[in-house]
Amino acid sequence: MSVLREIVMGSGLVSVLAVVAALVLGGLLIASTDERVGRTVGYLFARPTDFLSAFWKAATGSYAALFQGAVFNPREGFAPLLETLTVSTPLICAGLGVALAFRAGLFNIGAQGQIIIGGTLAAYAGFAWHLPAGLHLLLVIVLGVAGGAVWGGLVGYLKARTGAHEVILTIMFNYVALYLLDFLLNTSAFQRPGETNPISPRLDETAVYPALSGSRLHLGFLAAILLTVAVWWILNRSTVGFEFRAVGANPDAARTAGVDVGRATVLVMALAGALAGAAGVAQVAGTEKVLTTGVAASYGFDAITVALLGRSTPWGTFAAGLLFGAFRAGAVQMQIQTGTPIDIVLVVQSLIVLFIAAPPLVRSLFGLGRGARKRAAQAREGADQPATATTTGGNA
Amino acid sequence: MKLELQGISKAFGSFYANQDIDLTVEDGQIHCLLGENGAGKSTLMNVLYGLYEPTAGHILVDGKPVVFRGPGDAMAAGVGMVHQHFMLVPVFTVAENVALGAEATRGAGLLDLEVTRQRIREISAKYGFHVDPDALVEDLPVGVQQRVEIIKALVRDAKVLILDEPTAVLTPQETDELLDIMRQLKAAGTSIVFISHKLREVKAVSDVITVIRRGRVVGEAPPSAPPADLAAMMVGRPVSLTMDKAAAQPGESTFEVEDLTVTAPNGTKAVDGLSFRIARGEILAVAGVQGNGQTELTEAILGLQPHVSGSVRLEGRELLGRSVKEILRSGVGFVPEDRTVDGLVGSLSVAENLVLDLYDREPYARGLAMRPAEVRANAARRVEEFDIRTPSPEAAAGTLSGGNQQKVVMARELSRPLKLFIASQPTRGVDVGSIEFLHRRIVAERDGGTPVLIVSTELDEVHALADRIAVLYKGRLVGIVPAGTPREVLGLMMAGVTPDRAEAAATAREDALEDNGSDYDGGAL
Amino acid sequence: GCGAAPESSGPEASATDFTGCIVSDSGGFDDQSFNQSSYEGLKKAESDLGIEVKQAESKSNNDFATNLNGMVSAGCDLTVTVGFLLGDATKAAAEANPDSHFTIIDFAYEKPIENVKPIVYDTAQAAYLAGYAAAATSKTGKVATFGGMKIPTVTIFMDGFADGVEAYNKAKGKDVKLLGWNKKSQDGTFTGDFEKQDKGKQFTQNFLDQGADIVMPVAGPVGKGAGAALKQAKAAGKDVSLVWVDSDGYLTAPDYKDLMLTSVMKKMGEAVETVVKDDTEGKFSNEPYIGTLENDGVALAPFHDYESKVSEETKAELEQLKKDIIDGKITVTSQASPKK
Amino acid sequence: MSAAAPAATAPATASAAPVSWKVPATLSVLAAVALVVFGLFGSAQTAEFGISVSGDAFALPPVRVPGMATSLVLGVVMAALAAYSVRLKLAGRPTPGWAGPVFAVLFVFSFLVWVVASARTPSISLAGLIAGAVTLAVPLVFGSLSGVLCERSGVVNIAIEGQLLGGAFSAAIIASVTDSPALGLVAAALAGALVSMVLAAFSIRYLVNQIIVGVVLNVLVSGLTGFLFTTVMQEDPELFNSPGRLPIIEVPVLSAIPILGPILFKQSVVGYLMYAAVILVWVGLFKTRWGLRLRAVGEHPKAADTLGIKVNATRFWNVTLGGAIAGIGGSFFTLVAIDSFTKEISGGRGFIALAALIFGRWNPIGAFFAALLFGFADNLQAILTIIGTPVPSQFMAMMPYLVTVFAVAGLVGRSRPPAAEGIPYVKG
Ligand SMILES: Nc1ncnc2c1ncn2[C@@H]1O[C@H](COP(=O)(O)OP(=O)(O)OP(=O)(O)O)[C@@H](O)[C@H]1O
Ligand SMILES: Nc1ncnc2c1ncn2[C@@H]1O[C@H](COP(=O)(O)OP(=O)(O)OP(=O)(O)O)[C@@H](O)[C@H]1O
Ligand SMILES: [Mg+2]
Ligand SMILES: [Mg+2]
Repeated sequence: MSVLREIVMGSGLVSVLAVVAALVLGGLLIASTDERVGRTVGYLFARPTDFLSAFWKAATGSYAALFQGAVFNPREGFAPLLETLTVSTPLICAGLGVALAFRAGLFNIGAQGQIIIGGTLAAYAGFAWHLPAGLHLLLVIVLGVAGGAVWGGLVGYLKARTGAHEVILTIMFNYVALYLLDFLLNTSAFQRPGETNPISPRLDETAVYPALSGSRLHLGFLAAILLTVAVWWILNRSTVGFEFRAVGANPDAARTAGVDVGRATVLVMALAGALAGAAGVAQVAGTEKVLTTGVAASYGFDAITVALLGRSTPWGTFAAGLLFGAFRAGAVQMQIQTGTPIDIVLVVQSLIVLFIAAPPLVRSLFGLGRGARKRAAQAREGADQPATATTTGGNA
Repeated sequence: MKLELQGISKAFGSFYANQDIDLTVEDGQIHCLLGENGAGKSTLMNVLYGLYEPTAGHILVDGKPVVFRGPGDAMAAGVGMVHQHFMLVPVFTVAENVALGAEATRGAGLLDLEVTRQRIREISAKYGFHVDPDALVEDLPVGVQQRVEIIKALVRDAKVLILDEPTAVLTPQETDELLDIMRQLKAAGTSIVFISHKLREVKAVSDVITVIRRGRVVGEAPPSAPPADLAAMMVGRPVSLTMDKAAAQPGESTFEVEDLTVTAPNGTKAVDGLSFRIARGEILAVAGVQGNGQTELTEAILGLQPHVSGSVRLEGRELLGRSVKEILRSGVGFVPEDRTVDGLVGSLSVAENLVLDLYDREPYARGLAMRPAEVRANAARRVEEFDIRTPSPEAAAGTLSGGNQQKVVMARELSRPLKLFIASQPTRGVDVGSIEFLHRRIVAERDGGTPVLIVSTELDEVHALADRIAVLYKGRLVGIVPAGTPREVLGLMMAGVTPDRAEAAATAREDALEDNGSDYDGGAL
Repeated sequence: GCGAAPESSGPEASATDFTGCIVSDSGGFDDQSFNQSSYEGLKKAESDLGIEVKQAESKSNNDFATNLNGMVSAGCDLTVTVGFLLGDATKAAAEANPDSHFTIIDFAYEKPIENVKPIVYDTAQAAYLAGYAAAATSKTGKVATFGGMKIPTVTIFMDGFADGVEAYNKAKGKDVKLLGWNKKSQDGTFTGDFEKQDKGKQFTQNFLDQGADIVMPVAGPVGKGAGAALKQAKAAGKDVSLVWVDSDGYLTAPDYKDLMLTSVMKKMGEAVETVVKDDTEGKFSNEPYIGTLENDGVALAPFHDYESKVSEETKAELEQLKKDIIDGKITVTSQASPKK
Repeated sequence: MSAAAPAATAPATASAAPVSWKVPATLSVLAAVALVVFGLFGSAQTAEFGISVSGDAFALPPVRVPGMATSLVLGVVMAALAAYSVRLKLAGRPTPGWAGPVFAVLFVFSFLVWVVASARTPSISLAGLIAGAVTLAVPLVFGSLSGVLCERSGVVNIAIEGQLLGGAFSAAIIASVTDSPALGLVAAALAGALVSMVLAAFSIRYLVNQIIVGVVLNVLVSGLTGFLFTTVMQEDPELFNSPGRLPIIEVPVLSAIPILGPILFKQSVVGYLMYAAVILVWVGLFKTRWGLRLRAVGEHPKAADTLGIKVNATRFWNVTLGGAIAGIGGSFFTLVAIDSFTKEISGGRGFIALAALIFGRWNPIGAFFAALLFGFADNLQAILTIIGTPVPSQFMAMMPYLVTVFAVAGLVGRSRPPAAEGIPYVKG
């Protein structure tokens, strides 16, 4: 809804300009460290065209590669787009988890740990048990989602019971989950027979998401779409979602209206964990098909940005997940083709988020200025984010 | 100091909150501003205090034009202001609040609070305030907080003191004391701009009255002008100042509170051994100064308070120990005292707020799924019925004006079959027209046979609605008196004096009180 | 910038049209460990043999397959992959592209793959010598080791080191203690990652507090933390030393060279370069390469500044031990040793 | 004057507070654990605690205590305390404030005796344990002080990690290029301040959600430093990544005091700065005009505004100052701990600092002790793996995080953040 409204309200243009501004800044950075540019700068005044063309080539070359890796290239057609969808799957799932919690006024930094626990259980079910197709995958999914739900729900429970701050709890639980996984991967139950490397056996063929032939895109992406719909339904059409939004925006009023805020806290954290758990499933049963300590990569943290960029709405998160997926997929190609360090993508990504979040800045950059502060104020009021969630200290 | 406002206009977008206002406050004068809700009084004062930049017009101090770029400038020029909503940092001590912005330091920026404490003691002694400089503001009763605000202005040597609705939260006694203080300040040469909706006070203390309507000055009046004339000037039409309702037809007592005790988190008993009953078709109004246990009483009935003992029975069923949801389901309607905190979720739509405590019941939900069509239909009905002024039912509730927000809460709570209706401050910050409407709805609920519990700090409202009046003081029931009990008696009861002694004292006071102060008893304005 | 412009800037001609590529694991090419060593080997091949080099750093495990596919489509003749984590991805890429060659560092397959050459190391052999040397040099009778994470390529160092200390104790009837690793329970002290260098420093400080005077960090960049702690202790007058791993620390971590008793070298760069060279000459084979003391794939680095501090007797014993290991008279065992 | 003026003070009818079972119950459970696990099932070995490190002026002999007996005695004392707390609860009175800390110290001691006595080598250096705890806490303390300043003035600071990392990077590169670690320190402060300024500008000027800005800044700084590390530093480490180290400055005589000497009088400039910063921020916040105004804009910006205080300027500069402090904390990694930069060298410590700041209830001293607790737990687990515990190393590594969860959930509970935190101030 907010995406649509944005376009209608003309901030779609601002979003495009934000991306442009970020790309330009990133391009400056790429070019400024490029070897050829460095050489031409030595005789900048003698022959400035060399410098400029080197500069232009460095920046556009990188971005062309990025595009080819993420969307389309002449050789493979739209195959890269499938890769983008693949990479965005865990981002969307975990992002939904963060967004859902955020709508209920909770800042869930714990997606990382929830992915790990979900992925661990899912993977174990996938390689240790041998079951018929269908049933096996179903069990993998259920266990993964349940694992994430428990890990998230535990935070919700502690918060509801003791008032401990969810930011502290989720940060700590991330570490605990990681070390737990590290421990498990050092036990023979999780290792390949005859090996001592901390890597699990491959999941059974019956336990993994079927993939689109010729690509890595797997059924987990469909799950991500379904989850987006589900989260949209929960938030906008269900009674629990109504509770979450009420609690998130004004816990006092919610309590007065008979909502059990403690129960809502546990429930929303469990659901958030379940979504992150689904991201874990997408990892082990979708792309990697094994369990290692790197199962969560940095998806749990990227999910925060994805959710916030998507203004914590389900479809916004979905779109932001796709955008980030495209960047990740493209970055790989960019690195291979032009040798541009992959870290630059992080820079461009974060610049885009900053610019998109601050329309007045973009407007003034492009000379579209009009009442910057006032519009920013309105944008903020219009944003679907609850006020309480913007503090690290709300004791909802 | 003489203060002149010449041709002041203040626009918010295309809306003019003040238009071409001229106002002169003479040296040592108490100048009163009257006007209904939203007339533009606070806006004008904020302009005067440098918080808003006027769209047009000048301010002159002792004949010389000045420009206030911020409150700092205004304070430097000798203008002090006590805001309608207190501007105190709750977690600071009195001394810290007073020092803020004009701190005494001992070199290197180190605070010298002793200097401030000394000043506070001096001022307290001079005007008879009893303020402990080291008390935390959040622990203080509102009356004392208000004195802190006044001290803040006096410490800064204010020559003109703006008091924006200072009496709204005070007991009659506290109000009298404040009026005394104002007279003393005036005697010491301070000019005062005084804003109040209560004609009794205005008439008692002011030297001159200016009436504002819809952002414009509509006239001046001497303090001797009859109240009905002043009210008509404010609203622009003749107003009936009394609420007429049929006598109550009480049935059996279905709501019984027995020995109710609520322990606050800090260990004090916020409600202490309270017992009373309310019959069907009867309104019991609880009067008392804010902070004497009214909040805790209503919250305890609704199941919002954690440490409660005693018994609360509705139609024979014990409510204590049940969840809020169960209590609401058993037919309790509840209007909390602060609509923005407890009554509404500002970022949700009006339609959603209208089902805030019904969202998971038929017809608004079936199982887990909500039914938006039903929610919308309900909203359309209530908006119509309660005349809620909103651009659309989908508008965020937080964007409505205060009066309309209150109507949303009332509409929600009165729109289902009730066995008990509880409302705290049902018309706080609401304009005359809406007050009339809401009061009629409450009385209608009573006449439908529902026991009604009203909590209000406005004696006018208590008088308008109550069939019986209970007064709370420090969590205890001082007494339950009949509807017609004079406000002086109630005032004394609100300070803890038992009804019989209060009656005696009130008679004595009445004789001492100034001229026509007591013949005017109603007046919701 | 106001130099003169060059007249023409033609592309550097490459000597061959061989493209050598490398895909890192998530440690990246500056991990000061196996990714970096392998990468440097490839870069050396670039300058020595004139091959073209492409590299792809993996940020996460998800990137492995993409990076490998990218390399194949970029026309790589030989792709180096680093670490056991890339095992599955390398296998998949190799099977899908039978005409391309691959070599994987620190991992060997149960069943050999036609076009993948595993490069593995029996690091414990060299670590054994280091453990012996450390035990013989320790004044306090306590030596220590710690790891970054508990993975076989790390613990194999610690196992060998432990055996070396044990061998010294047995030979001399001494009781030199090893802190930070218990070979029997296969557990010990780990900093938890390969990032927090200050933690490496603090851990080393703890070892010193517990009386150790020689420390072998097996933790990539975190090893620098150990160096820093020891340097500080030395400045405070303590007689402490460092055992470096992977490369000869005397050369690669010059900051700490005066602390460097020796290093347990695992010559990945050389191996990579050799494999590349062989491949350019058409001599690629999928025969696993196992670095041992015998083929000098692993080795104890020279003592450099410590030459005079290590007794001749010890040096002779180390020579003998090395010979015995090569001859198979001594077998250094570790769970993590490559299977022959 | 009104004759009937009642004394206008807060109604303070002291009566039975609703004392919760939380404290008595927690104490009872812990006392039982101490008695049974540490005492009855403890090892009878003698535990040895070194309290002097070589170099101390008056080297004290190590303290040796019999494991089981000591734990039993301590356990009995704890049980007595718990019983006292339960009795008070039954009488409707709260447990006195001193009981908690005393109990905590006893418990930690009992725990130490137990683990040390049951280790393979039952001996640890207490001095080293504590000194190491402080060392590990240094960046955390700086980070949480940054958080204190930002959040006390009303701006949520999730960007501590980015500030630490930015500080570490700039310190390394500037100190390398200029050959002056001191300049590196200045650069670190500037870099941290710069990160903070972006946070401040976006959240104050453009009213962007402060959490978004914080999260994104962490990614931005991580990407930027990673990129520059690869493209610049790695190209010529001699020139760009060899900052040299800030010296350890020993105060003669005092540094030789057992246990306290090394932590107070044998530190780098950054270490001393840490103590100075904690004290200065505390004094500044609670005893100066600056602090009063800072807290006012974080609690009730409108009130501050009506008193002529420039809310947004106050926020902006204090957020910037906070960033500078975190930046200095970041320089600890590259100028004190070791002397070079690598990617992600801050390793997530910004988030631990965030936790410490909340745990310490937005108070500099509280945050300091919270960070110290974390450092203590972290160092303790390291030492325990060194002396050989039967617990797997991964579980030992979890210890600091579990201790934090326990402390926050079991003992601290709800904490009250500055009221206006996270809410941009728009005038009028
Ligand atoms: N910041 C603002 N933006 C837009 N409109 C405003 C703003 N402040 C006040 N107004 C409008 O200006 C009018 C005057 O408001 P003001 O607060 O001055 O009324 P008032 O006379 O003090 O009323 P009350 O008796 O309720 O205090 C109202 O209609 C209000 O909605
Ligand atoms: N800050 C603001 N920005 C925009 N509109 C505002 C603002 N404040 C008030 N308004 C609008 O001004 C109108 C009047 O608001 P206000 O609450 O002051 O009215 P009021 O006259 O006091 O009404 P009521 O008597 O119902 O309380 C409302 O429509 C409200 O939406
Ligand atoms: Mg109003
Ligand atoms: Mg007003």
